[in-house]
Amino acid sequence: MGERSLTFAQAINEAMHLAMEKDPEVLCYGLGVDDPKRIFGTTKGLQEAFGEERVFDMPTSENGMLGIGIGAALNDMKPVMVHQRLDFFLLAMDQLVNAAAKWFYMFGGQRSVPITIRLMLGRGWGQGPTHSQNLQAWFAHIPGLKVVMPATAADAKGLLLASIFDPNPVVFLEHRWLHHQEGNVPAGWQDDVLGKAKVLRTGTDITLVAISYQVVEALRAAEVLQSVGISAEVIDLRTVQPIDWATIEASIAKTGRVLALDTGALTCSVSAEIVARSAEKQFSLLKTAPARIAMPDFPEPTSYGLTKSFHPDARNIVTQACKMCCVTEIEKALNSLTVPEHHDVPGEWFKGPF
Amino acid sequence: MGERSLTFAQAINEAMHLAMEKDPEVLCYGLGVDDPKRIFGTTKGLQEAFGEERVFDMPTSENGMLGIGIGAALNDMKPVMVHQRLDFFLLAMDQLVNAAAKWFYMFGGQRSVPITIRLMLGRGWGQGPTHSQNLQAWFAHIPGLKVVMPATAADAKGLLLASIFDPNPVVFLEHRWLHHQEGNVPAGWQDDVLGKAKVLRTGTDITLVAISYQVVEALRAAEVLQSVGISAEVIDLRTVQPIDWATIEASIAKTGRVLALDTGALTCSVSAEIVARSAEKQFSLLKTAPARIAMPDFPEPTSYGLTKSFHPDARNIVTQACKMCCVTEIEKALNSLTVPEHHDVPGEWFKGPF
Amino acid sequence: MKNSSPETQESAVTFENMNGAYKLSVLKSMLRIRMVEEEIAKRYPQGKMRCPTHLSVGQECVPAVIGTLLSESDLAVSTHRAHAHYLAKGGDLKAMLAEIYGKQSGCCKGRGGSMHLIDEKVGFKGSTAIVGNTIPIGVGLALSQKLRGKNDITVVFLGDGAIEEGVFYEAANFAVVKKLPVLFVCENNLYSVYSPLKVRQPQGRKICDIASTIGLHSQEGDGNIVAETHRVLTTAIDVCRQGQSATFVELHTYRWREHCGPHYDNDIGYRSEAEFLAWKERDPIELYKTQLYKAKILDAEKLQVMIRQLETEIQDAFQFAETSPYPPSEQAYSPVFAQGVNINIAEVANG
Amino acid sequence: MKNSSPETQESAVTFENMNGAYKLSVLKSMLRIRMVEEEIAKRYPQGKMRCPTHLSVGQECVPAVIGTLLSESDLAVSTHRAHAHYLAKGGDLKAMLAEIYGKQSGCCKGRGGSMHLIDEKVGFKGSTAIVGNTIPIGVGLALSQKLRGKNDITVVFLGDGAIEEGVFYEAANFAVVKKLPVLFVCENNLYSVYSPLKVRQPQGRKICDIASTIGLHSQEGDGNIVAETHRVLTTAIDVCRQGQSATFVELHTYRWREHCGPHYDNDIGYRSEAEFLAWKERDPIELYKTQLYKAKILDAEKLQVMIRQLETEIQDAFQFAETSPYPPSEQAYSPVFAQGVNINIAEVANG
Ligand SMILES: Cc1ncc(C[n+]2csc(CCOP(=O)(O)OP(=O)(O)O)c2C)c(N)n1
Ligand SMILES: Cc1ncc(C[n+]2csc(CCOP(=O)(O)OP(=O)(O)O)c2C)c(N)n1
Ligand SMILES: [Mg+2]
Ligand SMILES: [Mg+2]
Repeated sequence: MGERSLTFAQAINEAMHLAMEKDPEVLCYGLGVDDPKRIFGTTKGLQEAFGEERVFDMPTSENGMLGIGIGAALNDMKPVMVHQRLDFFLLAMDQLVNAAAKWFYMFGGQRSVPITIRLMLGRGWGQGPTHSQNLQAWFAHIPGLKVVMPATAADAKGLLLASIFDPNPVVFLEHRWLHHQEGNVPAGWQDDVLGKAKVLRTGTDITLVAISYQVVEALRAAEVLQSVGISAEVIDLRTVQPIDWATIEASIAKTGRVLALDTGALTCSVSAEIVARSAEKQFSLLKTAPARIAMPDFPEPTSYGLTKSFHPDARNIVTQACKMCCVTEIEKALNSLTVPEHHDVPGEWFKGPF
Repeated sequence: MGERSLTFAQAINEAMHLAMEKDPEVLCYGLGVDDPKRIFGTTKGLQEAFGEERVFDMPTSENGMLGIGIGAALNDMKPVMVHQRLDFFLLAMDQLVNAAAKWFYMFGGQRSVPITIRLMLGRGWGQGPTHSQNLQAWFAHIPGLKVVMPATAADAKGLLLASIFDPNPVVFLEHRWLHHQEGNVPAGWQDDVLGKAKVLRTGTDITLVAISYQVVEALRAAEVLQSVGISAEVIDLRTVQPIDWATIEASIAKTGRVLALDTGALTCSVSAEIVARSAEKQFSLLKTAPARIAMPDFPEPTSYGLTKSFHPDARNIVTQACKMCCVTEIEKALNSLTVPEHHDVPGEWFKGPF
Repeated sequence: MKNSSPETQESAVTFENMNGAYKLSVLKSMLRIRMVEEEIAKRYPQGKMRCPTHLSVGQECVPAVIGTLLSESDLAVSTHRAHAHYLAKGGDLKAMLAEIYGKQSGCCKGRGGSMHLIDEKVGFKGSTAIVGNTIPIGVGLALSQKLRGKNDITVVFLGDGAIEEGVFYEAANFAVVKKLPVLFVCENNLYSVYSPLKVRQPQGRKICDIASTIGLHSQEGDGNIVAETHRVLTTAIDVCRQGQSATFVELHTYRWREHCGPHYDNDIGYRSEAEFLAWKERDPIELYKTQLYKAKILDAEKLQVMIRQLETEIQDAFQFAETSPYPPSEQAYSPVFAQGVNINIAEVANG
Repeated sequence: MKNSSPETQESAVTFENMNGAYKLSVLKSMLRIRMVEEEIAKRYPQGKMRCPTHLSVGQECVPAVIGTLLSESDLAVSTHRAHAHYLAKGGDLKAMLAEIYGKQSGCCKGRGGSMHLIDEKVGFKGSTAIVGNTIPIGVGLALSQKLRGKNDITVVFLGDGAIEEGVFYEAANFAVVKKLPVLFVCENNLYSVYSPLKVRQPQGRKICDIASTIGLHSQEGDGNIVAETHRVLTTAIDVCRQGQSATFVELHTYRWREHCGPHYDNDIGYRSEAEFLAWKERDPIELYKTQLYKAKILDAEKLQVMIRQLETEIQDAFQFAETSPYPPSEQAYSPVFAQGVNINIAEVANG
């Protein structure tokens, strides 16, 4: 199986094609899955290849339409539901939490709900308070949901396939700033599993546990930290429910320092869970206080002016890691980080409006 | 102002009467607020005293009806919405999160949403997976919501008054097993503030940070811990958003040990936040690993057989606290705890069905 | 009775020319539901069924009739008040009672209780405790049936209160857009808990009219009269099964006992004793028995035999439930996730 | 045009006998909206308005007309596509543009952007970006108006897509149950993003019929023709203000430019250029101008003066927006909670 460079969005698209070819019971639906934009290209060609019965648009009825997917899943279909923004999906919490998450356990383990729900997380270009929420902590808090947050193109493909064919409800969270990122992606079918983290960079001084877009920032930070003598291990968590504690613990056992990096608001976040658990279980191994970097406990404002330093990035990671490792050359490290011209776009090619 | 013994439910009822008398713009609505049972007695006499315009039943339309309360609040009314189970309220997350929580910030601080939402948390007598969820962590995770969890009758009254007259949206969480608990409640108006914890018992060896019904268990545990020489400080958090960090930190500075007690599922819980923050900010003061006791990451099963040891209680607290304080007489301590005849009722008077 | 587009002929097989055995089977189903519910009511105060429990006494006609009209490959979902639907669809009585008692042998192994019933073997796909929650799920089942190209239908049981949930409107809209083989069966018993219709829905507005305007083939009828219920349901099922339209029926009926729990509660003030007595006069079982007596299909002896059979079955089932063991408490920590990979097609198609 | 119960007489004041000044004010309002939107479209590609932006070009008639029929104590809420509603209700143009530019002087101090507009001074209570989100909020505003016993009404602007949200059905139901003074104004522009009505709602089912069956006083009309829009809206407002019924109007219209953003997009395939051109033929402004010319209310010079006035106002406003400073980045951490205690009545009534 050769490797090709694909964008994250293309990798998602490839996974969808593979899944729908492999299994006629895979469906794909959601607002815009068959429109000219095809969900940032991720659903391209699906309706042409698999027909209008399996790939369809829907009314703006988020709760009802999730329930309909659940029903289909209870009769052995494997629906993939798509929302262009996670925020719209707040309308569907009853079906998600009271039905999908509980069905398998509550009905005595007889019947699970093999649905996958793709949610895009926004940020930048004035997405603002109701188009940018990163609520992975909500989903992770609910027993019975799997929650997947890929950071690379290869994982986008592998983990989406694993999600679709996982017998449980999976919330699959795609950060919009990852969609255009390129990476090597093996061709053809890929076997991956949910619940395994990946060590993307090994190190001995500090463990950076990152999710989704923060993996990009963590890798940038790790590079720079190297230059001031800090060897950072970067863990890409990949799924936040279940969390791969074994990988995290092994790393902390080695480094004695942990910094959790989140894209969600701080309080009761996934990063809170990682810090809490590390403190509880590995207290005596910790050389310094565990720490986390997450979004501030504020809605995301819209203005270019207000978002300037709103999203913590490699700079914050570098600063915090230096402090934790008692390295004083913070300014030196920061200076070697490149700063994009505009902080609110994933690349200069982005011109809005959405 | 004299003190009388009232139940928690009576205290709520008294607060509602006081609030509605004081301010004609206070409304009270929700399924059953005017029915014969009057929400476990908490809305007794309100419709008789304040009329059908201010106290009203509603259609089973949770999302719409929350939005309607928000609209009224935006025009200076102070609605108190009631749900007999938190679980029903999952239908209303869009209005709660995308409108109520964000309005003040997102519209430039011009207009806040003075609504109070009373949600009952269930447990016992087979409430089961969809009638017993304790989702305070969800609410605490959302910037812009205040989240109140009283544990005593006096606080039920004082904090409900403070919630109703707080200019922000408040989620007010009542544990059903507290409704019948009695306590001294000052008569008449009470001034209280949201965001202040209370030290219910002072101690020097370990800090128990408890919320809602876990305060009852913490106090039981503290009593028993005393008998094996452990002096436990019990903090009743009272509000989980904002959290009164000053009180928690002062206590930990004294005891060097913290055990957080939650009624919600473990992962990404309020107790995770407390442990994480303690580890981050007070690492060097901690004598032992911080810990938490919360619900397991499972839906609550219905069966009497399955719930036997499902809810962590004073026994678990005693065991954990002894371990943290290196006290070995755990058995002795546990033996002095009384065990109720049935584990699934708040008292033997309870005969179902709801 | 209102009959909205697409227009359909009445089903050829009317209730009147069904044979006596069939008619007796409907009676037996009604009696069975009544006797089970009454036995639960009798035993509930013993404190061994420790979960919220909603009885269908007075509402037996609709479930009993529809039960005889569905095949096992048809599917059904229901609500908090599901005992009757579960039994009528062929659900296992023992497993239901054991579930209410919280036992290992229960249909959910004790995890769900009275409000969560399931019997996959007979197509009873589940009842849940959140009002409206199973409505879209039923529509999704119908979607899967349509995609499979089979002739099966899904029945969604719901109450008059559930009509108020936006999810009903959303699910119904989609069912109409896609012409799904779903049949909504609304038992309008006038109340949602203690709330009468008038504080929840505009006075004079009919539920079946809302359904009809949404685009469902929609009818109403007297849900306490077997022949009428049969007529309405056969038409609806025909339309539905032939793929003409998603369908809706509103059947008027009345719950005798309290909303949740075993007692009568006409004394507490939300409804009058007189109203209750008027409906009790219209007991669906008594009305039907009278009809069958008149038609000489039933006589006192046949009835006695039937009742005795049912008594034995029911006592046995309670015995089973009461003597079954509780699940061991560690089973509370049974997996929340199903294991394995869920691939139907063995061949990897690509790559 | 459909007129459901309760029956009402047409408002005495018909559009035809309104005076010329009034008629010109409607034109000016329409032109103002058009010119603002076109100027946004022109400047958006400069990359200084950095937020999702939905324009109302082609849909100016409905907002312009209703704007002239409301008083300042009437309230309104709207959607993602709110510029026109905000302006017509009297919202501050400078504050709106500054908001779209993310400036400190914006109506939300830069926190909301194009989709979140507010002008409390004129009763524009807010627009939000989640489809359907403000619908129940508008009904709640109407509830508060009714409780206060004033004669005010609340207008809820919504699109044809928002009709599909269950919350519309829930909110409308409650408005009917309580006879609230709310007027739903649905601009049916045939699309929700790129999705035509037929994949979302049953073909042949009218939105105003759904509203009518729910119990709203319901009418439809051509939303590109001022006189008709005026007639429909005056009736609706009368019914609403007199407390006879919560009301609904469906007005047919068309969005010219892309769903979100400044461009035309008839080439990308979700709708045809021919469809667009047919609607462009029915440009509400051109149709109205022709009518006014014919009636000799308007002439080329008057129009020129009007346009020049508007140009000056609009250029000034853009100038204001572009030159206003961004909020300092620390303001991102402005309080999420309002301070203080919120007690209207100074006296403690008890204790
Ligand atoms: C979303 C939600 N809201 C409220 C409740 C509380 N509740 C339980 S049963 C019920 C009554 C529903 O009435 P209806 O649909 O007419 O069914 P019936 O009880 O009459 O059979 C209500 C409101 C609930 N379970 N779920
Ligand atoms: C709950 C929700 N679902 C989906 C979206 C994405 N969305 C934004 S605008 C829009 C179209 C709504 O159509 P309509 O109500 O007809 O308004 P129009 O854009 O035509 O003015 C959609 C689906 C959203 N913002 N909120
Ligand atoms: Mg009912
Ligand atoms: Mg539209």
